Amino acid sequence: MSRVARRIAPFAALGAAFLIVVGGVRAQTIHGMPEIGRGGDVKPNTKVGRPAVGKVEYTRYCTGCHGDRGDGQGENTQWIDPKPRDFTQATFKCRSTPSGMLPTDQDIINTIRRGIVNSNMPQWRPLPDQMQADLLAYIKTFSPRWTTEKAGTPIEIPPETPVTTESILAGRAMFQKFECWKCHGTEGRADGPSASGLTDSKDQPIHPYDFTTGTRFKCGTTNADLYRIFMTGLDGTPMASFADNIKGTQGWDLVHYLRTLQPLRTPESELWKTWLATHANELKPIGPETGGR
Amino acid sequence: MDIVSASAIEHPPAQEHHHTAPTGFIRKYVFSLDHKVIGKQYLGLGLIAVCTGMVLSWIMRYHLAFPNKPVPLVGLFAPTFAAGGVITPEFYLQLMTMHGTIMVFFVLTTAPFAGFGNFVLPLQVGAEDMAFPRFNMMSFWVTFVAFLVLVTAFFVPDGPPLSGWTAYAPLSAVGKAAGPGQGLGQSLWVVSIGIFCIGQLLGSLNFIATTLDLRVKGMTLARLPQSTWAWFITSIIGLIAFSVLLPACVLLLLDRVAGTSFFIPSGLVVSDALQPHSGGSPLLWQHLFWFFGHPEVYIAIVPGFGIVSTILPAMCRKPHLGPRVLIACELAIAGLSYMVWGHHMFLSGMSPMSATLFSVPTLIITIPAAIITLLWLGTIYGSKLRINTASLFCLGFVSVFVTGGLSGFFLSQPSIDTYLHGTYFVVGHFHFVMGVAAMFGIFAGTYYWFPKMFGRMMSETLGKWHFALTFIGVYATFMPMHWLGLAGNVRRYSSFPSDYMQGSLTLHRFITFSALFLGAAQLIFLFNLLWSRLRGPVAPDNPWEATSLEWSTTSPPPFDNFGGRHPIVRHGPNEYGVSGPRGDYIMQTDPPVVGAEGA
Amino acid sequence: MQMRIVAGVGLCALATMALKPSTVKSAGGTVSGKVTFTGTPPHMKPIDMAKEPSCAKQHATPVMNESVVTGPGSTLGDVVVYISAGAPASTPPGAAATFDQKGCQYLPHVLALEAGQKLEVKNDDQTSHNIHPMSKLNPEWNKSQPPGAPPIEVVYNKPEFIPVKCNVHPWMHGYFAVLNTSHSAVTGSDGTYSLAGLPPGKYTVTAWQERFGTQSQEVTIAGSETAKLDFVLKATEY
Amino acid sequence: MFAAAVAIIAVVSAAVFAAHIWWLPPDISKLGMRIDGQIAETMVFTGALFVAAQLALATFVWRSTGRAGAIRIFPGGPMPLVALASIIVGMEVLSLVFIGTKVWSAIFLAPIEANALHIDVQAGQFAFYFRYAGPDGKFGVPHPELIDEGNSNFFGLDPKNDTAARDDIVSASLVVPVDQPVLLTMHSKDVGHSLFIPQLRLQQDFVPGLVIPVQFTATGIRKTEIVCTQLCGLGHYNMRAYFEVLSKADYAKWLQDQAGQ
Repeated sequence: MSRVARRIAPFAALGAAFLIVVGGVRAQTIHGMPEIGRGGDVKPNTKVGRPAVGKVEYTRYCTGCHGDRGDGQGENTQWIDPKPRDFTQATFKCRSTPSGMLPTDQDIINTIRRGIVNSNMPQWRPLPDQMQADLLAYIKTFSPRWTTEKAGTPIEIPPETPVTTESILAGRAMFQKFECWKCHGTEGRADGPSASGLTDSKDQPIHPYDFTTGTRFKCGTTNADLYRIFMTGLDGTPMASFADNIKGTQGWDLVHYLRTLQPLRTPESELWKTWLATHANELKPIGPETGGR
Repeated sequence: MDIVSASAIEHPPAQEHHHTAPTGFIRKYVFSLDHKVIGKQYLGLGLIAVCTGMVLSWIMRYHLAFPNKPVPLVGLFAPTFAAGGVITPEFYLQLMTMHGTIMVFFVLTTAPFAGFGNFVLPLQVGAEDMAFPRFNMMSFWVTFVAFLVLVTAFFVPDGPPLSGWTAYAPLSAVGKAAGPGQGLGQSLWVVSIGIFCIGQLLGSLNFIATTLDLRVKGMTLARLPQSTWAWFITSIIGLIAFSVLLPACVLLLLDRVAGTSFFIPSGLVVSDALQPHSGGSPLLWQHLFWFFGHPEVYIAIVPGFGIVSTILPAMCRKPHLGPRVLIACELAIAGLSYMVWGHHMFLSGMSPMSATLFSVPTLIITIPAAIITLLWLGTIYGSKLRINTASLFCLGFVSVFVTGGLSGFFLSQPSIDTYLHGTYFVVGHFHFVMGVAAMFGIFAGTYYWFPKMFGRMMSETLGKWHFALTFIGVYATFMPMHWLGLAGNVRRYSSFPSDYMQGSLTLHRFITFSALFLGAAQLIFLFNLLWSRLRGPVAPDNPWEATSLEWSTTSPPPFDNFGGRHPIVRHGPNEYGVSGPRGDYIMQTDPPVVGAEGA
Repeated sequence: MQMRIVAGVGLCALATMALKPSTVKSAGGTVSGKVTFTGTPPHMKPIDMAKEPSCAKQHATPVMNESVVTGPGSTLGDVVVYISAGAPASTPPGAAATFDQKGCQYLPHVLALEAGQKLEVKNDDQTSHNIHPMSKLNPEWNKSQPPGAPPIEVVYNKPEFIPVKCNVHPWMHGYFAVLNTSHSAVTGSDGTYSLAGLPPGKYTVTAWQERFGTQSQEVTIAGSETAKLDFVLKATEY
Repeated sequence: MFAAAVAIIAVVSAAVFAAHIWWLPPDISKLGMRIDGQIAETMVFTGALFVAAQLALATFVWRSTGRAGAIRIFPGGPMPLVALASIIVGMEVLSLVFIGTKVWSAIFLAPIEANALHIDVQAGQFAFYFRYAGPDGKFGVPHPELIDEGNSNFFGLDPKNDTAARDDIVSASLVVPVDQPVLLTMHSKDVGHSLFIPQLRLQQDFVPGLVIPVQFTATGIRKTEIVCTQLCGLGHYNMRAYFEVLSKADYAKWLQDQAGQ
């Protein structure tokens, strides 16, 4: 059999090379790593967008879902869940700016690049930067807000605090206190008591993120992305901004706890598992009756 | 028979079918459960279909060479479509559609795979019959009904469809408004292909079950002849491919008759009428169709690999150079065949980003294909080649497969496809690699197994003439198509009014003459079939001194294949060029020979 | 252009006359008049036949779109005027109405014929046309006619205004006006028409234009006089 | 006999290819030469393989026919051949993919040039129509329900309500100025079609329901043809239009003439 294996090896190698190339597009950055490469989308797009040209690209790639008028009423919309973004309202889920503010250009570029997980929005990373900039410029013509308002100032993200058991436990308390579990579930399974009835600002049903699937988040993959998500909120969805309640480095505690909900090998989950092995009985379960620890 | 009795013992069979030979004509020859009869029925259907398809191509070729002249005799047979023999553009396209559909589905799929596979595979694994004889019978008759439904399209008012064998939506989906034949004719086409899928699914399941479960004692997977492996792999390809085409046909039919919009977007104005559809995608049909369509190419050609790889060693008196590498390559091709369908769609309007994704595995497929070819060359090298019709067709197969395969290098690159897509280059390519190569496999198989099927040898003189004329005719017909393609000559045109294509008429006439010549050469084959069936010399049990199991029984084999005995296999199928008691080969059922194994 | 329309109408009239010698002989009354329009007619653009050089070279000057044909004095051509009610029952004429394709145009642009009358479609061009009458009440068909192919013969049994098109040359559009009566005329660009051989009685006369719709008037014929009946259709620019 | 036939066929076929008796029409586009280069490279590689394989087949057949004596196994068994195929074909595949992807992206994935002339193309059974924005530089919005070929409203424009549509210029020929990037937005009104301009090495399908942008730059003044390469129905063979590349001055004049009609 080993002879056969040797003979097949060249094909296997080629096939593997192929899969790596293809899979690379979908590869996730392991969180906790510095924001490099594709995961962080830090490469700024400096091209100047041209709305008129963007329209042509828009009709090629976007119109089927987001509609000719940018109102999210494309031909495919009826089949899609969650529904495509309505650009005429200029509310965007993934922002670096405070809730209610317009996102920065780079925010939208990042969304175009990374797509939105668990939705029909694919990754458009292979599109050249110029095309992405053109698309952005055209998208901004759908709402007058882009001419009357300025994009908000990105929120400040303090340097990440060390991952410690205390930090995770503090985050766990916040998860209980801010009633994250009501939607995301006591174990992050998106099965909280309110989860089933959620609707977005256009009264379309919407589902909370399920941490136990281990997929990337709607707006990125890194810890900082996670921090940003709950500090800015996902506008247009029930996910609110917690910037008023969580201050500065406190946010990292919640991030560290949320990481333990995911079935991934992360520093947080490793630490948490070790701690739980000896301290599991000290914890009160998360939920309506109790108050965490 | 003495060979069988010498080497095989009687033992209680593990899988007894309990069916005895039928006596009535209907049970024996029409609704027969015998795999040998069903195999012959498939081959008969393929023969009828190939003659039909060939005649259609003659009319098309004549019209292309002499666009303004009425085609002789056609006015007589098709007065409604071609009054006075004048070929209308739609009649040309209808002929083309039917030619493609009949050839691809009812010849290239039925003959090498269902036909020879049915006849030979159970014999080669030593089974009495297929695993599911009733499914087997159903599979043929369902396919036959599919053929009848397809041919019915010639007799409905607007005639057969004109949307090509690919039936691209929305041309095939919006109905009558899209052109003549797009009404009832297209519906019949869709129904026919749907039925055909069912037949092939039944057949594929049967092949897989038979290969895995009905092997006799000693017949390990490694001892299966190359042809059985090829049919086995083909049936796996077919099982997946046809189960995608079947729902696609159902969806298309729903779009046509039930007002759904799977393949039709909104805002289409066909012949001044706004279509009452919205939300569908024409590309969806292309994806579904080609997800079937590309593996279909391998359904046609992989049995050819197997047939050639089985016949060549017997004719070279030399073992196949690398039977395991061959099987690995066939498996690689089968796997890759599902990753490449998009290369038919580089310019279809799907995202240009996916072009590279489909181009790379397509180019990678050339590696196992090249290895398979080199193995044949390596098998011929230093052998004691016996030239006869069967071996000539195998050698011809190698030649045309190389030619057709190499032109695939061009079409698999999206940037080159930008120019060559939709030209005669494509026509030349697939006729070589899929049409002619598979046909050569069929011819080789026919000359090789005819003695086993009918107990008579085919005429070698006629056969060699047939090969010589066919081989030259094939190159003369299809090689110039590549040149036409390079010059930008577009396919599926009933005539060439465009200025820049005017110069191609001479070459088109040359192709037409070659095609008619090639067609005439096939009359020799038809005559040879008929003459040899009736007057051919009586065939011995093993005329080719071959090793596999089918040659250890009588010609033709009895109803239960081995006369109630179950052979025991002790050797691989490649024991040629050794010194055994019979000569330079050891049959699979022969007793162990000390010192001769593993030559 | 004008010549062609006149020729077309003449052909039609000739056909109509030839079909019913008895009616002509009985010399009944006649309704005649002129069709004009008010308002701004649409701007007729020249047809770009570049795609089909064999047709383009037959026309020294560009051919204009024929959906609205006007003459000096706001006259309107290609209007079908026919007896829509009150006409005596008639049998369809035996001679065929001819619809010709020449220079990638339909001659005539509008062909009036009676239900049950044979229609003959010819191709005088060096290129293939397909004739696609998009009928709703009558059976729909669609056939190509290569150069040199025999005429296509067809009979329509139900009255209907059938738009006819050639898909190969999308600018080619015409109409078969299949009527219940043999008393019909198609105006030339001078807008005049004449319906002859009407026995005494009360008739409804209708004028139909492909873009401006229909208009009906009533007229009474007492003997063999000629009644004047003019139509004024309302033109719209777009 | 067989060996001789194969050898002759191989050499003659290869010679016809090599002699360029039937070859691509002259290229008049900016990117066409890269496609031509890709074709040439593939031609050399496959041509060599073609001749080599056919001659090897011929030689082996000639040498082995009716041979006496023992058989000879190919030196080294199958593995050298596997390695040979994997390395030769594999290297070529890699290089072709590497170059080809660059060529392909340069054509189909390039951002739209800033000064591109935008022309809207509609394919229908069985003609192409080309729309220029007219003096106002804006295209009217097409409404499929308003398409009326009998009235020359091929795009379904609504000049009554849509002022941008009134000055749109619709032509049956594609006329472009030389050395000017052109952006075509391609859409179909009924079934699938395809636009093929051999001299530009440009081909792209029309897909009903999609608007597909394609760019090209013509570099030679010439009148040639556009043909349809996607089976679209009975008039497919005659679905074509003329493609004219004019000097900048001639183009301006042509545009003025069209606007006047």
